[in-house]
Amino acid sequence: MTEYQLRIQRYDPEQDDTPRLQRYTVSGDHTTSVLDALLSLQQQQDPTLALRWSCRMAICGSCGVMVNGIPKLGCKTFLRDYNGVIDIAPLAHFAVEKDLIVDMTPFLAHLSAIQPYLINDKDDKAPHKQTPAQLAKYQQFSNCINCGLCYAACPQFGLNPEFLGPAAITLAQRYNLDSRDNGKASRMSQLNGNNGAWGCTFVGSCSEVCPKQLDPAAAVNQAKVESAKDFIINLFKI
Amino acid sequence: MQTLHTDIVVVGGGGAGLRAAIAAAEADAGLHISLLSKVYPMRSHTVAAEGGAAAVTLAADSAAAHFSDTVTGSDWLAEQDVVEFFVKHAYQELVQLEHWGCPWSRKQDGSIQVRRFGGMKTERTWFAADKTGFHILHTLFQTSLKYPAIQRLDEYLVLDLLREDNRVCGVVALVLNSGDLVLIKAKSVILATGGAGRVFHYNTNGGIVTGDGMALAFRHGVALRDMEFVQYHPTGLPGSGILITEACRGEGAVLVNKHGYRYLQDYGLGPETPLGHPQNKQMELGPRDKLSQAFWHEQQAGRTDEYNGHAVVYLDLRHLSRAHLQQRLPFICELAQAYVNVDPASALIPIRPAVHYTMGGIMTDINCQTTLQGLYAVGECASVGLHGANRLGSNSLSELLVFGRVAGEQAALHARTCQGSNNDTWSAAQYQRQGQQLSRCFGSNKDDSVARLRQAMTLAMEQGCGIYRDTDGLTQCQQQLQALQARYQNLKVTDTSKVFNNELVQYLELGFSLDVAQAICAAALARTESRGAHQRRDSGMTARDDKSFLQHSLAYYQAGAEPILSWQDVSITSLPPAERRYGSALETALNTAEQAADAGAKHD
Amino acid sequence: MKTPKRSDEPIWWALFSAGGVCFAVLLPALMLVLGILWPLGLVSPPWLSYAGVSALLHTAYGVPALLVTAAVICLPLFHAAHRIHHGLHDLQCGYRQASKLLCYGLALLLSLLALALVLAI
Amino acid sequence: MSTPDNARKPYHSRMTRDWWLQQRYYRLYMLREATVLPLLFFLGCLLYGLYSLQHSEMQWLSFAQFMQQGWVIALNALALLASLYHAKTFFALFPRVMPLAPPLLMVAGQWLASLAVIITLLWLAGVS
Ligand SMILES: Cc1cc2nc3c(=O)[nH]c(=O)nc-3n(C[C@H](O)[C@H](O)[C@H](O)COP(=O)(O)OP(=O)(O)OC[C@H]3O[C@@H](n4cnc5c(N)ncnc54)[C@H](O)[C@@H]3O)c2cc1C
Ligand code: SF4
Ligand code: F3S
Ligand code: FES
Repeated sequence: MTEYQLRIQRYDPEQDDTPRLQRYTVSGDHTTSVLDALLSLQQQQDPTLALRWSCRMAICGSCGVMVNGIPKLGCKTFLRDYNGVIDIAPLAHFAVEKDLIVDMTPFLAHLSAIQPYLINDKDDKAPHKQTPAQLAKYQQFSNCINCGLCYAACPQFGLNPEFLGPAAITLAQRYNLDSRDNGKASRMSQLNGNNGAWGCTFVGSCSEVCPKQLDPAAAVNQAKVESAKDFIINLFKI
Repeated sequence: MQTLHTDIVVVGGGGAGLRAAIAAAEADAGLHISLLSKVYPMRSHTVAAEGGAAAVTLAADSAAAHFSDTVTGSDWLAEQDVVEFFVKHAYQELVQLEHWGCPWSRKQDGSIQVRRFGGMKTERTWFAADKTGFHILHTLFQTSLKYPAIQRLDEYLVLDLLREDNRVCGVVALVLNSGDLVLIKAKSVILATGGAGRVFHYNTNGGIVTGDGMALAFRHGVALRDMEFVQYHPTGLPGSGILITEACRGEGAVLVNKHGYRYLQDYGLGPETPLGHPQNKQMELGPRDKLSQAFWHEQQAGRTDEYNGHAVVYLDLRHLSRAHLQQRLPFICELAQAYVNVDPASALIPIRPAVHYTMGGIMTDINCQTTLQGLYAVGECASVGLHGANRLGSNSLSELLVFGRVAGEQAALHARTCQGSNNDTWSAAQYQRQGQQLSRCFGSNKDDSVARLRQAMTLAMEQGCGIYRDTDGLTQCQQQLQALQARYQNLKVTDTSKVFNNELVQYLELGFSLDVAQAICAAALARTESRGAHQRRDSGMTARDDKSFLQHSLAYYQAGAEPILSWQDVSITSLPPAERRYGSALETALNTAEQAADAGAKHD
Repeated sequence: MKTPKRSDEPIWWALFSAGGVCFAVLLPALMLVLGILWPLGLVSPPWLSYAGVSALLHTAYGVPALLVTAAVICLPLFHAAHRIHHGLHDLQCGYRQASKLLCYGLALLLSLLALALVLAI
Repeated sequence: MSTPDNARKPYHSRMTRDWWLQQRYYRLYMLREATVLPLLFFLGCLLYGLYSLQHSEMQWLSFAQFMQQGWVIALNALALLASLYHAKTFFALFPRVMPLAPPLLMVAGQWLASLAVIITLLWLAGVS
């Protein structure tokens, strides 16, 4: 067991006007994750600490926090990898509701905006055919756990909250690349706007922090290519 | 007072709740559906399911075979009419999900690929790599966005049902981001709140799986059925309980004890199958209860190893190539690497059994209807009668879909035909009562805490209601739970804040869990035989006893006292009880059983 | 969700990308020879004398000269304009429309100037 | 579901102007964006050269002299370094934006192109 120093950003909307920092000491071993540490704090030292979590296995996407300024999944980040005081704060670029909990409504609104569902009118009883190669075209982009880390890492989203952002655009690409989908045209209208794919300047930090390595930056920039094609086609339409 | 009026309330945004909400919206676009969940829907624990969803797919397979596997697996405690309905509709539901975009894994020719799964005689498990639940949940969630009739109320914790006489007329919920109470009046309510695995100490479940819905219905007089049947999954990671999917064994992983010996052959699951050639229903592909029990015996005999203070055996995947593992089990590779620092291609994964699934739940009929008018239940929180004494892996994801749809359609039908309650003075009184009740729980805790009480409960359950049970242990557990209930009455929530009060939520969840724990323990004590996941060690109780116990247990809530138990007959349509056999004993026995099943299936 | 206005970014982004390729593929060589080796006297090829360059431009007069100018001056100008325009936004300076007009306007002016100079020789 | 007396008070923090100094990743991003500043200087030199050429031989000579000043050479050397850093980042992005071939192959191909241009020009300039 080793002692670790944590400095946690606290904010209680009923008491505070701005967030404050609070120090804690927790003990942990080589398997202790940041989430484990926060939960043990909550159970043993300070029940008022607020955070989100559920699966503790890096798949539900609830537990995103900033660890030393970098967005991480609490349950997949281990104390063993840090020295000195570890800073823990709520995800950047979202409004803080309380302590480590942020308001995810904008994120969900952006996801919904791109029509993230298969659009086609097949209604017979058989499954579509889709070869492994066709599946591979979009499979990587379908692994997004909606954790929002990429939004906390993307300065363009921080500067412009209307920017659809990496996860939403990745999801749009996921459906646009699906051989079973016919909805690309209606999704493109969202991607074509200034807050669509064009809100991105390829900072690339979204891909750096993505815990599922789905390279959202690539998806967003592939969407730019699609949007550029769409632009040209549109020129000839009139 | 905040009151919302809607037609259908769905409590739970997991696979079952989402499927139900979509079905209701499709059944009648004019209905107003409110989907409540204490977490964002895509955080629901369906997301963690790895292995797959079962449906008869191959030409060589048949509904009768799936039926017989399920009934056999259930140790004959499944409702056979329900199983028949289920096996008939599972395929169509998986195809529906495919039409909604689920990225199912495929064969070279583009058709759906199916894999082997424990307890299933034929390959019939559809999968999306090893993230099946994840993909199902996200597909359903994303599809639900298409329906304007579905209004999502995310991060709403349901505290209670609104009931007038024998019918339900809405729910009371706590809005987590503001701490406000809200009354939601509805004509139909669907409970889809998931299981109760967090009642136990070692479990594969997420933190939200605390049995809320079961307790909600229970407290309003609905029976909890077959609660003694709690499935241990043989392969959880030590400490965390994180699941290492059965699909590993489907791909050929083997289990070895600390001497490197494939011990399952000593427990009636042999003969040993050659490495890399897994056989359905043999050795590692035997049913979960048998595998978990074998672990218990190995531990007693001192043949388990130790990892960080936990007894473990090992899962060996080393004979599979790294490329194959990356393609078929990428998530498992990631989990093993992160949580036990093991590369499965070159080292053994330490594992141990962990509580995984609650077979029992809110009693419903084949239409997901409970005994309260207007109240439906579906998914892991319900007992529609599919799993009996033991669930087969990959049947429950299909269950969410098949019965989620049924629940949604039935609730829509009910909402269209019934009159809503318009009694507003009554509502105001309800609201006030709830508010007062809630405010009473705040105060200062001198020598107890939610965390401590919860810990005591989970350890008591692990001790008393574990893989093997006996009268002494169960009685002791029962007494401990009573004492914990008493402590709970005096427990206070120290955090008085309104916005995202984690402590309050945990306090309320603990209240639900304790009620569910008592139901599990009471039912386990009453069932003095061994069947499926319920194994008694007392003399005279170690075998199945069809004469007295081919019966569902029903637990009824008693405020401040032990639940009252009663029994219900099992519906048997075509497959009469026989011995459950695995390994080599299986072949001969199964043929007879199947002939019977085929004969039965011909009726429809 | 209402349909947002189509962005005109594809135009600027296309110019930016083309300019980026020139910046990465053509300009290192030019910078090395024209900006370092030649001034230091380490190379002094005859085609870099006044007569040499004039002759070169005369032989390539017209489309070829314009193309080369576009590749080594105009497109890189648009590349730079794009990055500065977005960089100003990153630094929270200026209004988007004004900075856009300024950056791309200047790039256009300088590009025209370069092309005019080439034609005027 | 918010009422007037709702206890919510979400805290919105604003990004400060120096956000890009906080993380290494952002600093590298800004560095990449800033490569266009020395580029602009070099482009200015080219324009100046063109102007001189068009003007007179005298002017061309004074352009050559301008180019020989220490600070000009230094800035152009910086521009060269910037162009190489730009190339490194730009080449790495290309296969992600247009996944046409295995990424490593695409990156190597682009470097080969740059190298070919350098070698050709050096050869033309008489370096052997
Ligand atoms: C690790 C793991 C792997 C599994 N793998 C498989 C598999 O391969 N194949 C298979 O068939 N099955 C598998 N299962 C089982 C299966 O995944 C679950 O039984 C199933 O997902 C349960 O779904 P559900 O919709 O009933 O509940 P959940 O997905 O748990 O959803 C419950 C919902 O109810 C909400 N809720 C709960 N309480 C309240 C409340 N008080 N107020 C408001 N909302 C509330 C929650 O927020 C959540 O949205 C697995 C289970 C686990 C744990
Ligand atoms: S793209 Fe990656 S970082 Fe962004 S939400 Fe999805 S999983 Fe999280
Ligand atoms: S960080 Fe942001 S700017 Fe683009 S590449 Fe990623 S979305
Ligand atoms: S708790 Fe689910 S991702 Fe961390």
